[in-house]
Amino acid sequence: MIKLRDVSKRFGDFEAIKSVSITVGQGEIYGIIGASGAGKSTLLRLMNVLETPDSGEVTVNAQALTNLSGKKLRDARKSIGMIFQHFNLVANKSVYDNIAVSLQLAGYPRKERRRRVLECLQFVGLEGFMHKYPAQLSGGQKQRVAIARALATNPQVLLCDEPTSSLDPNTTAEVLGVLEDVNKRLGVTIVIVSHEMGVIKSLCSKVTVMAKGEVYETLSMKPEGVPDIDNNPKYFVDQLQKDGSRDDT
Amino acid sequence: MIKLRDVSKRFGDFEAIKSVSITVGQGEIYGIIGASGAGKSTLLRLMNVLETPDSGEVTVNAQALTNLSGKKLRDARKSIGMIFQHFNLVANKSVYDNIAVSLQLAGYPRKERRRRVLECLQFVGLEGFMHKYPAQLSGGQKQRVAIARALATNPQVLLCDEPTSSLDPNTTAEVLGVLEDVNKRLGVTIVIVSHEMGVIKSLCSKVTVMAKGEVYETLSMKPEGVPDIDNNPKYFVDQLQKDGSRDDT
Amino acid sequence: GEDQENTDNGETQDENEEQNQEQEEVTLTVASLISPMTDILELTEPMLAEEGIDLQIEVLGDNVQPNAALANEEVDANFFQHVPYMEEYNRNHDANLVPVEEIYFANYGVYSEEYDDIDHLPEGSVIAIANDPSNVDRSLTLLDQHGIITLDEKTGNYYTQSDIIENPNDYTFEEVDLLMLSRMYDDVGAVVMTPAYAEPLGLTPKNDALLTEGTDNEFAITLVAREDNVDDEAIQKLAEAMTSDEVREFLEENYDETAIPAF
Amino acid sequence: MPEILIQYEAEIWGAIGETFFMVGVAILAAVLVGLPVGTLLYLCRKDHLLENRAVFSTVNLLVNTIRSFPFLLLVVFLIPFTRLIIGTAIGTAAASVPMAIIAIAHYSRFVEQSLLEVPKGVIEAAVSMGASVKAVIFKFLFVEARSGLVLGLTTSTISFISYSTIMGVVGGGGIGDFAIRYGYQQYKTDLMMYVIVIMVILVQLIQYTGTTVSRMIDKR
Amino acid sequence: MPEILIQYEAEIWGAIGETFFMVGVAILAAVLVGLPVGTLLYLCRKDHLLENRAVFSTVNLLVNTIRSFPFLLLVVFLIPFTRLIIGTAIGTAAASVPMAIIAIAHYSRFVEQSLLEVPKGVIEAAVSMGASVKAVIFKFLFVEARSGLVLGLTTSTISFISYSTIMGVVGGGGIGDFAIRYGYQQYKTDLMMYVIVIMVILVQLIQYTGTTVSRMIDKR
Ligand SMILES: Nc1ncnc2c1ncn2[C@@H]1O[C@H](COP(=O)(O)OP(=O)(O)OP(=O)(O)O)[C@@H](O)[C@H]1O
Ligand SMILES: Nc1ncnc2c1ncn2[C@@H]1O[C@H](COP(=O)(O)OP(=O)(O)OP(=O)(O)O)[C@@H](O)[C@H]1O
Ligand SMILES: [Mg+2]
Ligand SMILES: [Mg+2]
Repeated sequence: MIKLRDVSKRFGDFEAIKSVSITVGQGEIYGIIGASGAGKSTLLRLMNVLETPDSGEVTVNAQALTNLSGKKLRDARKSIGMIFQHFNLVANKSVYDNIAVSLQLAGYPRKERRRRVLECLQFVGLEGFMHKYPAQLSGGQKQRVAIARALATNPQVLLCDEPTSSLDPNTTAEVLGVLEDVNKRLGVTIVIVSHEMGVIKSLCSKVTVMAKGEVYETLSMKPEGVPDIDNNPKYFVDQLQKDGSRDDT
Repeated sequence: MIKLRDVSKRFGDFEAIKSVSITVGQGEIYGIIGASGAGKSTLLRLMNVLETPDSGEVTVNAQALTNLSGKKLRDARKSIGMIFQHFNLVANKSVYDNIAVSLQLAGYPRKERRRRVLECLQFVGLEGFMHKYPAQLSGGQKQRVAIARALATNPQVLLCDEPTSSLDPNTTAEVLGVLEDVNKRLGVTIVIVSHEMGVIKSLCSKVTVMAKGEVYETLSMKPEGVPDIDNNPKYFVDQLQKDGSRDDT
Repeated sequence: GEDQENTDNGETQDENEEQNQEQEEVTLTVASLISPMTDILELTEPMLAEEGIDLQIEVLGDNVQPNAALANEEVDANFFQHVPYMEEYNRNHDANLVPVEEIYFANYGVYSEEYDDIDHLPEGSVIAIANDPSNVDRSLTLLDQHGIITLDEKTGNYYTQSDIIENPNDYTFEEVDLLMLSRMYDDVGAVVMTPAYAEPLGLTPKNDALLTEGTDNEFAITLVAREDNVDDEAIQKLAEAMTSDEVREFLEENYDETAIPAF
Repeated sequence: MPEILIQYEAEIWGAIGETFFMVGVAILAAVLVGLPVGTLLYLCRKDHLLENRAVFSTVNLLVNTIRSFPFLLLVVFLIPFTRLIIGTAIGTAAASVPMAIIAIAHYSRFVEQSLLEVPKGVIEAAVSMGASVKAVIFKFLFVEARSGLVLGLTTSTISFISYSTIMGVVGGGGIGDFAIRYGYQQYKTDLMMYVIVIMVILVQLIQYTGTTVSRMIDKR
Repeated sequence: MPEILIQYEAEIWGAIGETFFMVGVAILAAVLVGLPVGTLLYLCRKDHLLENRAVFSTVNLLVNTIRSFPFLLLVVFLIPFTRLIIGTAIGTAAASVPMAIIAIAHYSRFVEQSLLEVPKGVIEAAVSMGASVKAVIFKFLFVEARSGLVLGLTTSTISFISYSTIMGVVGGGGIGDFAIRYGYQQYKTDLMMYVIVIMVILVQLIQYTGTTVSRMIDKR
């Protein structure tokens, strides 16, 4: 589904990605993990050629994106959803419009848009926030809008850059549940960059560890599934009082 | 050290903080946790009156900030460091200057500034990034600059809004180690907003769980200390292969 | 040498001798607008230099400022206007500007690209006239003088279009900048303008104008000074130089019929 | 109302009408042509969506050339063109042609500058959604830059009024020309001051409206 | 070089010198006064650091009033003031006074608008560090808005050149006035076109410099 072949990317004379090759299978949930600055975001941005590689080839859905341009590239991108590390919401559009615009661009029929926007807002628990603007949202709420926007168009591929970095455990579990669901139900291929071990472990069947712009290792594993968490502040109290293990710091 | 008394804050007709009272003791590391949108950031921003409360009183260091203005308020703020959820770096200043400016404002002697900036950059593992600009940094690197900036002036109080949200476990542990250190060595009072249970557990001796703008519960606890983590990509592989418990999701 | 130059003016001889001991040159600043005014002044420069007068020409771009500058003693004289225009300024600003010498008549005329006789100018044609009040007055007066229109009794200082009481051919008057008149030549039925503006189009009052103002009027371009300095020797020398044969020859040679010497 | 204003009431209303006409045409030109031209300048810049050195340089030179002309000479220079499209080179309608040209050159710079302030991340989000250039412009760029665009148009409109005062040279008329001709050239200082007060009120109103609208639509 | 340019070479150089003088004074005034005034407008706005309705309204009205005057009348209006500080109301030095005044009013609007584009978070960071208003301005606002400020000054400078062409009214001279006098008044069309080419080159140079500098200092 997604194939990077010997992809490299420099910023000035800094080599951010050094000849990386990766293959993400159709319908897979693929994790990328690694230290801060390892090149995870850059790698993800190469997958929809938001960052043009200096060398190497990027193939998505059997199309070599690195050779496409203009309308063809745009069409290819329409089937690739992306959640940005810094959300990149349109500050002058309401929550509703931020999601609706992605539907519009994907050519979603006008009358179904509203239903779909509301549905996606419900996935991320923001039903009541339709008319708010990003500046009026908390960090986690912004991130959830970004998730809803990426999910809305039912893309075939979903690129997620730290999709739960601002979310509390409950909301994280909910969002992961949604991702698991679209993957299982609709066969969406998902790539997740995350530094949260728990996120990777619960969803991914394959994980690449990045280090200094290179693939350090790629492992196959059995996803543990998304835990069921009670959406109640009591959960926090219980967790705090419990002498839990701390492998996720 | 920090006292909020019956503090309330509305945005339009939405009540974000509903008459909250909290006391943070001198030299304490105090955690605030809660669901996305619960009001954690707002509460933290009330502590240095970046957000002026609609009612109630904010006292820091025996000074009622809510009654101060002008130079007195500014001076009070100089001893309160803050790490923002969205970093708020100055995009047109280099990493070095972003940190140096806070030293300059705090009246740090000119010739010691350089030494101190380098020291702080070392705390967060960004020695080589001095001359880069924020746009050239990864998410985690930006966050670390924000941390270095807040630490630089040796504030008496440190307000941290999700300080490790973009950091991998190693870097998180490093940063937490630094926080623990300044708390122990210099007696800095620290308030941490975080959704990462591990972060709260390892440092905080008191935690408030927020829900819907109110204090749900406040607990005292024994901090578990910051784990020692090896700064090596192998750590990720080990963690992934291990059948760890998943209480932190 | 200086003594010689000054001896011809008997009455101020003593004074001049005193002045000459300390300083030989007098500076005379004159404000003006465009050629041929500036050309005439330039022509007199060497003549005045011989007399120990350093002539400075201050070219301004607007027809109020030369008077303002003169009244405020920022210049010693100006040369751009006719006497009625000067009087109007005096009235409104309580100023004491006085004419020194009439230099030339700018022979106002009516020109048309299409028609060679004013009678052929069709009903409803557009006639372009200059847009400043004194020239609106002057243009309308010219047309009235030839019976094209009829004006009411003058009530204010200037005629305006609202003073037209008869306009049998229903002409429309478009007011544009003085300098725009020649550029409107092929745009309108007829243009009322001074010869200086007609010249670039190769038009002269004698050969091409349908109607002209002639010299029988009060609109001669005049050298103007203030009451307090009009009798200064330097001003008088300037007036003398401006009415010299050189200037007359220059005008007749270069501005035949377009700037008719008034001296 | 002062007597002199009553006396000239009809003329003043007429002049205001002429100003509105000329400035209205200028605003229209600014929005309909200046906005696209400014957007083109932005898009063709280095590292931007339609990066194109040739187009950028050409349009940039054109805009600069128009802005280099002393306005008076631009008016003269454009006379043949004006005659071609309006049929005459004098009068209020004719005066609108140079007004429109200068408005385009003027506003396009504002547009370019406002668009440069749009955060890169927003454009990236648009591109990642497969937005066409047209969609990027209308659904993202203009949305995110809208308060700057409105403020720029406000400032420009006030400049247009200032430019319109020169249009008396080709018989354009207008309130500024009225002030110059009746007030300044006929030495009716009181009339001039009243007319200037009218202009100040007009400008103040425009500024107020622009500022208010720009604040209202700014959700950042 | 065309013969006519050689013939008028000295005058043209003189005129260029006069333009540089007038525009130079205008730029100085814009930076030394317009920048503070624009910053004051920004700071005194609703929801900003020094929110102050009275100051904002007064300064806003003042700036608008200056911008409302037809430039010619502003020049005339300022004559007594000019005379007071320069000693005379005609000549290049005197012409610089209205140039400076209009430059201040003009650039302060640009400054206000550029500062409005600075993200609120950056100001918050500054405030949280206990920065004085002065520090917020110099260490944060101006730093973050600098590329916009430079682009605005570039656009303004080009406008100042345009304004300077009107200064012939009071004997200010300058290259634009030269073009008007020889080209418009004396119908030396070829000379006029050459002079305009010189102006285009001048403007193009300014724009190029401004754009380059603004891009160089933009690290966002
Ligand atoms: N400027 C604002 N205008 C309107 N509503 C706001 C504004 N700022 C915050 N809110 C609302 O106040 C509530 C609390 O926001 P806050 O940022 O404090 O949440 P939080 O607990 O920090 O959440 P997160 O974990 O997602 O960052 C949210 O529901 C948010 O929508
Ligand atoms: N535009 C740029 N210019 C220069 N260097 C850059 C640029 N973008 C990224 N880098 C550098 O490339 C490296 C990889 O960045 P990237 O954003 O991919 O890291 P990451 O693995 O996503 O880190 P994090 O977990 O902190 O988000 C970093 O060291 C960063 O400084
Ligand atoms: Mg990243
Ligand atoms: Mg928050």
